[in-house]
Amino acid sequence: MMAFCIAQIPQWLAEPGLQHFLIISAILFSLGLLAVITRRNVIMVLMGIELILNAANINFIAFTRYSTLSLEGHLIALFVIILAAAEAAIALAIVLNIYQRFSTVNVDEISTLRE
Amino acid sequence: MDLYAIFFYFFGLLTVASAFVVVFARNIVHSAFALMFTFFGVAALYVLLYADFIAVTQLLVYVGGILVLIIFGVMLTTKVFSVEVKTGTLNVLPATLFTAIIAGMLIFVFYVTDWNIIPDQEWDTTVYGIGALLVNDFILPMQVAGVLLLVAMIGAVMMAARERSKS
Amino acid sequence: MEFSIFGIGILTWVVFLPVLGMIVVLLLPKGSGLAIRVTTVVATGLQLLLAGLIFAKFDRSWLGINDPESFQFVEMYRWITVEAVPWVGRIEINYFLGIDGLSVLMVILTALICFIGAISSWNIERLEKGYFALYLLLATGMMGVFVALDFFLFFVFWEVMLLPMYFLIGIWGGARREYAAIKFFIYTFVGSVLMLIVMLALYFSVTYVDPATGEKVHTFNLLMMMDPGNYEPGSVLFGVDTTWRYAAWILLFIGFAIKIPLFPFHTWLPDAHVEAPTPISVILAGVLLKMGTYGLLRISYPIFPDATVHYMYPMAILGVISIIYGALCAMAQTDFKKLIAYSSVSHMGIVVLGMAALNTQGMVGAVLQMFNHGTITAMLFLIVGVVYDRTHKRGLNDFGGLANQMPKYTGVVMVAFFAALGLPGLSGFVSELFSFLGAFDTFRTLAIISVSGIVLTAAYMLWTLQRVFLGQLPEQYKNLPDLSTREMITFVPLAVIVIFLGVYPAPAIELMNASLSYLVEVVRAGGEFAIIP
Amino acid sequence: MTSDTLIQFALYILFLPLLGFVALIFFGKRLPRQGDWFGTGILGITLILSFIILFVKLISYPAETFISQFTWIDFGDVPFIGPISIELGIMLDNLSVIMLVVVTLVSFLVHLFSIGYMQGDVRYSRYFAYLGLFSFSMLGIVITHNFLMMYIFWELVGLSSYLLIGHWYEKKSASDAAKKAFIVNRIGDAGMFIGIMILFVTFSTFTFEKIFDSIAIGMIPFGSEAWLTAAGILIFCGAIGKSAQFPLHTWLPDAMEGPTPVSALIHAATMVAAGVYLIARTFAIMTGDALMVITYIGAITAFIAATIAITQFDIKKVLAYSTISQLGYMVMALGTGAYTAGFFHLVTHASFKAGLFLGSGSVIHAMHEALHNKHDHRTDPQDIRNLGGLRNKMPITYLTFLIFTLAISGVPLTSGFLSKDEILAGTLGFASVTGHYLIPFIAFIVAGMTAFYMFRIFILTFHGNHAEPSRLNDIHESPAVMTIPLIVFAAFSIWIFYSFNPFGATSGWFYFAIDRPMSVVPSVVQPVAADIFKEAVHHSHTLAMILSIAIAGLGILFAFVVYHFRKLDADNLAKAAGPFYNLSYNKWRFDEMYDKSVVNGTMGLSNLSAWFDNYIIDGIVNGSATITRWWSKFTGRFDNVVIDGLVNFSAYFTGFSGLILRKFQSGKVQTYIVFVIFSIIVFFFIFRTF
Repeated sequence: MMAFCIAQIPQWLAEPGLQHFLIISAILFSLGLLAVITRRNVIMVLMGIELILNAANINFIAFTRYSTLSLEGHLIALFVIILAAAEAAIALAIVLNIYQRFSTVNVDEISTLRE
Repeated sequence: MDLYAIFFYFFGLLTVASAFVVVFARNIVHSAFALMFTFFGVAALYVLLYADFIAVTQLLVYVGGILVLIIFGVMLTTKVFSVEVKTGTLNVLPATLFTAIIAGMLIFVFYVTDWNIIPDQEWDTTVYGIGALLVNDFILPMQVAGVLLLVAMIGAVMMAARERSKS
Repeated sequence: MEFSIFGIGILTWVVFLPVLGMIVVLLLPKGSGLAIRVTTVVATGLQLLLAGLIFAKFDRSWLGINDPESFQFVEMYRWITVEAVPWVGRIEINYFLGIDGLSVLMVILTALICFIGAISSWNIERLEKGYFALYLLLATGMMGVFVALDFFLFFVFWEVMLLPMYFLIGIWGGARREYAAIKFFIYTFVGSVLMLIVMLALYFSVTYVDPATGEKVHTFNLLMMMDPGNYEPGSVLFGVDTTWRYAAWILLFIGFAIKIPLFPFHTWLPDAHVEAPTPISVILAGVLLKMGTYGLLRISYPIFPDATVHYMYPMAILGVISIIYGALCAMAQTDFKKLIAYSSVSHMGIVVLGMAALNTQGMVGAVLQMFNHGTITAMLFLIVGVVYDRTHKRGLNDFGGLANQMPKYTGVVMVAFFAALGLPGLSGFVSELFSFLGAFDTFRTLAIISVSGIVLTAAYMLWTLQRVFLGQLPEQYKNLPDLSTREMITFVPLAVIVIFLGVYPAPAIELMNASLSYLVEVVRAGGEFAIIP
Repeated sequence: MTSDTLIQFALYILFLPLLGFVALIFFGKRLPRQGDWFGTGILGITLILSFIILFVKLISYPAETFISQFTWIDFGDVPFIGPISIELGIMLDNLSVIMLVVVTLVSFLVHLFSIGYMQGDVRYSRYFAYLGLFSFSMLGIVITHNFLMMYIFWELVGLSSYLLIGHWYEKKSASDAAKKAFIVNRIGDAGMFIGIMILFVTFSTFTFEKIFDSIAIGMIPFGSEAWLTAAGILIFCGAIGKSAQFPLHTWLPDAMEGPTPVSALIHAATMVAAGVYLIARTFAIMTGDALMVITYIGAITAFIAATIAITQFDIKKVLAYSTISQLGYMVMALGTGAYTAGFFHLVTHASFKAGLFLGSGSVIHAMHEALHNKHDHRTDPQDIRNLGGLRNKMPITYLTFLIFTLAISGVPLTSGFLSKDEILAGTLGFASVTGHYLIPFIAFIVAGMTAFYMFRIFILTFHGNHAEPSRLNDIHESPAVMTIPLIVFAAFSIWIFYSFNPFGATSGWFYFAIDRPMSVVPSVVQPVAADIFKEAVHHSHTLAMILSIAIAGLGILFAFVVYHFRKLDADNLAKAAGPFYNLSYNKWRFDEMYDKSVVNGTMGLSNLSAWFDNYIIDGIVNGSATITRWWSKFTGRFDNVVIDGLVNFSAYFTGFSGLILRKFQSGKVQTYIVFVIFSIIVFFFIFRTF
């Protein structure tokens, strides 16, 4: 099966289908994940999260377009966007409070809850 | 290579590149701005996928709302002098390794599985479909989303108010 | 044959009368020494009376041994029934008493010895309430063993007898009493453990169809165990001459041999006797030693006739060794009680020899010897008691010339000593005669060897008589008082029995003739019997 | 006088002494004169009754035997054997009737004598009680009709001899002698018991009658003659023990420790004769070989005892050895087949030997009194070297003693001559038939020696001058109650009571009453046939008489030469005899031999077994106890170290691993996410399907 896929790569590249969108979302997801893990700054972590959510939306929309998932994919994407907004708002409010209190936004320095 | 492919590769590349910048930028302000481009790229992809209403919402909410919030966040928390803008990283090596493996896995899976592709169909605007679904099948999530947003707002306001009383 | 007083069978009365006495003794206030002693004597006296009644009403012609109809004074009540025990079904243990020719003599002996023991323990001072209570419990235990026909009940009484004995030796004994008591207890306990194993094996092999419900029920009933028909085909002890049956017989034999005591297992006896107080060693020698041989006759012989015939010769050899070895050891002792203990080993060897001969004269001789040895050795220990109470010394060389100082006492001693060495005209001779006649009939050379035993017995008995009673009287014993009336009461009945049974033993022999002949037939039928030169 | 009155009289004779014994034991002290006349009276009655039985039996019922028996124990129908029942009872035939008279006569006279002899003894009444017991058991032996009762009374006789020998038990030597007597007898009885067992096992009865009849019809023990011979010899063992024959004779000389009348009664006339009586009673079942063994044992005993008697100095020891020798004579006679002669010698010997003992008793009694007056307790009244010259001081004792000595040495006109002559004729006849000439040779030599040693003590005690002349005037004749028995015995030692012709006993009433019983033994092992034997005896009768008179005369002459006329000095004669003298003087060292071998052997064995018992068997028991204790200690320690160790280790391990794992819980969310991703990757690879 592997041999079959490699032979058709040039022709595959020509017309972007479902798989291409999935690959882009995969890349976006990994980068978001990378950001969440490696960055010490809380806001960077938030950005990472936003990237991950977008990757997810791309998948939903791609499936609605290419596969059997009807318009519901769009609706889910919509709700994801709504929630992302709410989440970003609250997150930032928290971050500001932390910043106010601890004057730092680095994740590993905020460790008062940990003994 | 029809037009569709060209647009796809262009916007795809845009999104991925800006995502790279977001992640690997030393300066947090640069990554914030790079984020904007990422959102635009994504919205473009939605258009390519005939999801017009979602593309617009994307633009409105993400670029208009969330991005602005993040930038506020950045600006408020990075005193140009005390907190150096450069953000540090921790245990980078294992994280990048694992993320690369995850990406490889996902790409491999997406590439290998033969999806259930349905033949093309005529796409026209999806707004009416979305609207009908919203008020018929998804009426409960709609309301809950509404309540949620309200709660989020009150929460944000509460935290902000407490800030002033303390300082 | 039924006989009950106030609705309760006479055997239950005989067994549990001492327990009533014990309860009364326990209720009495601490200080009332006399009342305690009187209750004990009355209880054992009544028991003796009942034993006399049994002797009178006993029907000599009934056979007993293994056919349930011909046991006398039978009492059978359901005692323990446990329903539906997993993979075993119903467990049924019944309170089954009965006597036949074999056990009637033992019942009379136990009653007599307990009565005499009660009188002779008159001057026990320490913790008298505890002493007499335990004494009566011991009496019940012993009597129970001789009348129980259910293996479980037999085993319970066997253990009930063991405990008070341990305390009686352990608390009221002599210098090394703890060692002796523990040794006695553990030794006998090992024996009873072996017996328990065989009991369980038998229990699981024997079943009988319950007439009411028609289901197969396991049972402890000895008489059921004797009938080969009741054995489950696949069970452990099924069949004839199987190695399991031999193993079971050997285990039982070891268990009982410890009690007899037989040659290799006898070392507990001298210690137990030396340390036990006089009345207790009277009981120990008078009755306890008979349980071993009685057990063999009641359980091993009828249930495993094939194994009995198979191991007849080794058993006889052990008997002969006991006779010779016991006599030789007795000759080398310097302690009066130890000497008599070893003489008991020798006399019980004669019982085993008689039993192993598997013919009527041998069997009658053996059971009569059990009875005679009981009475004679009881007298011997009472004699030691008399001397020990006066001088607190037991060494044979500490005394001399007591004959002219205590004439009545010497008269009694003469009767006891000459009965012990088997002088004709006294009971010891009659039973030895028949045991040797029986033994001679089956194993000639063994009987000839064991006859040398009577010469050895004569030697050490007369030597003891000479060292203690003849010769010069040491001055410190110038004022030793002769026998008191109480002591005379303990001696006279025994002396009368010893002389009467010596002259005319028919009443005792008639009692057991039928049963023992029948036992011989049962055992001989079990295996192929061979006359060994 | 019908037969059942005879039986009744016999029962009275048997049980009267027992009554006497019981009465004297319990009420001895309270009876007048402590019951001595009471005991003697009882024996007097039994004597009269037995005389009556003797005359009635011999005159009106010479050939019958009266038996009355009762069932002692009935075993019913014994499996595999058939009905067994044991009967006890009495039997009166000529043999037992004569023995009755002998026993009661001697017993009565000894009772009479003891009244004088035992005056003032500390246990006077008990002495007479024991005499009564002895008489009862001896009479029991005489009139029993079965082996079992014979064995019972056999042991009772042993018991009463034990009690009487040990009468003065303050002396250790007396109690030792009594113990020795009883044990040696017991050894003999054990042999007899085995013999009886052999017979009982085959015939399942003890009665003589039944056993003799069943052997006659061919039933023999275990189907072989060898066992019948064995049974015969084993029963003879009982006789060896009781009549002090060769291997078991050492107890009789020691038994002289008892009072002299006891020696007279028991160790001269009755008890020791019981062995001979037993052989006579069971003569019918004795096979040829058994009789041969009996003959030789008798001969050896006679010879040994005679040689020892020559050199002894204690008067009672000499008489004791002479008794053993005479018993050997009787046994030899029975063995050779001279049945009536043997039994006749028993009867005559009873009277003169009892007389001899009583004579020596009265001498000792007199000497004792003399020494007592002199308060000299050192010199031994029994040693003949301290005696001498009592002839005119004690005339009656002297005369009766002379008659007894003549009788025992077989001088004509005495009863001893009649019986000894018959025996010598018998031995000659036996030799001529069977060729064993050693037997008559020994018989004649012993006859000579007997004459020599008897006259030796006679001369040394009565003739010559007294060792201590000052003592002579204190010695005087014993009182009447002691001399009357002597006179009666002297009378019975004359020939007239037994047969009118002083030289031929066979014509007397005795030979008419007693004759040799038919042997029931199967023909192949028959002893010498009766008629051939009688024929041979008749031939050698005259030769035997001449020879016996000659040898007796020689013996007497030699004794006079050495001791009366002092021609040859006794001491240098002893030196000349050298080793033989020492051998004889030390009683052939039997006692030492037995002590070393049997007695020390048993004692050694008993100590060994006691040691074995204490250390080996008890060792094993205690050893097992220590091993169990050690094992429990080991398990205790094992339990602490190993199992506890494991428990502690596991606790420690948990703590340790907890410490390590705590590090992972660092509180950094991002590290958790890294773990999550890591595990996703791992799961992906685990469940991959490509």
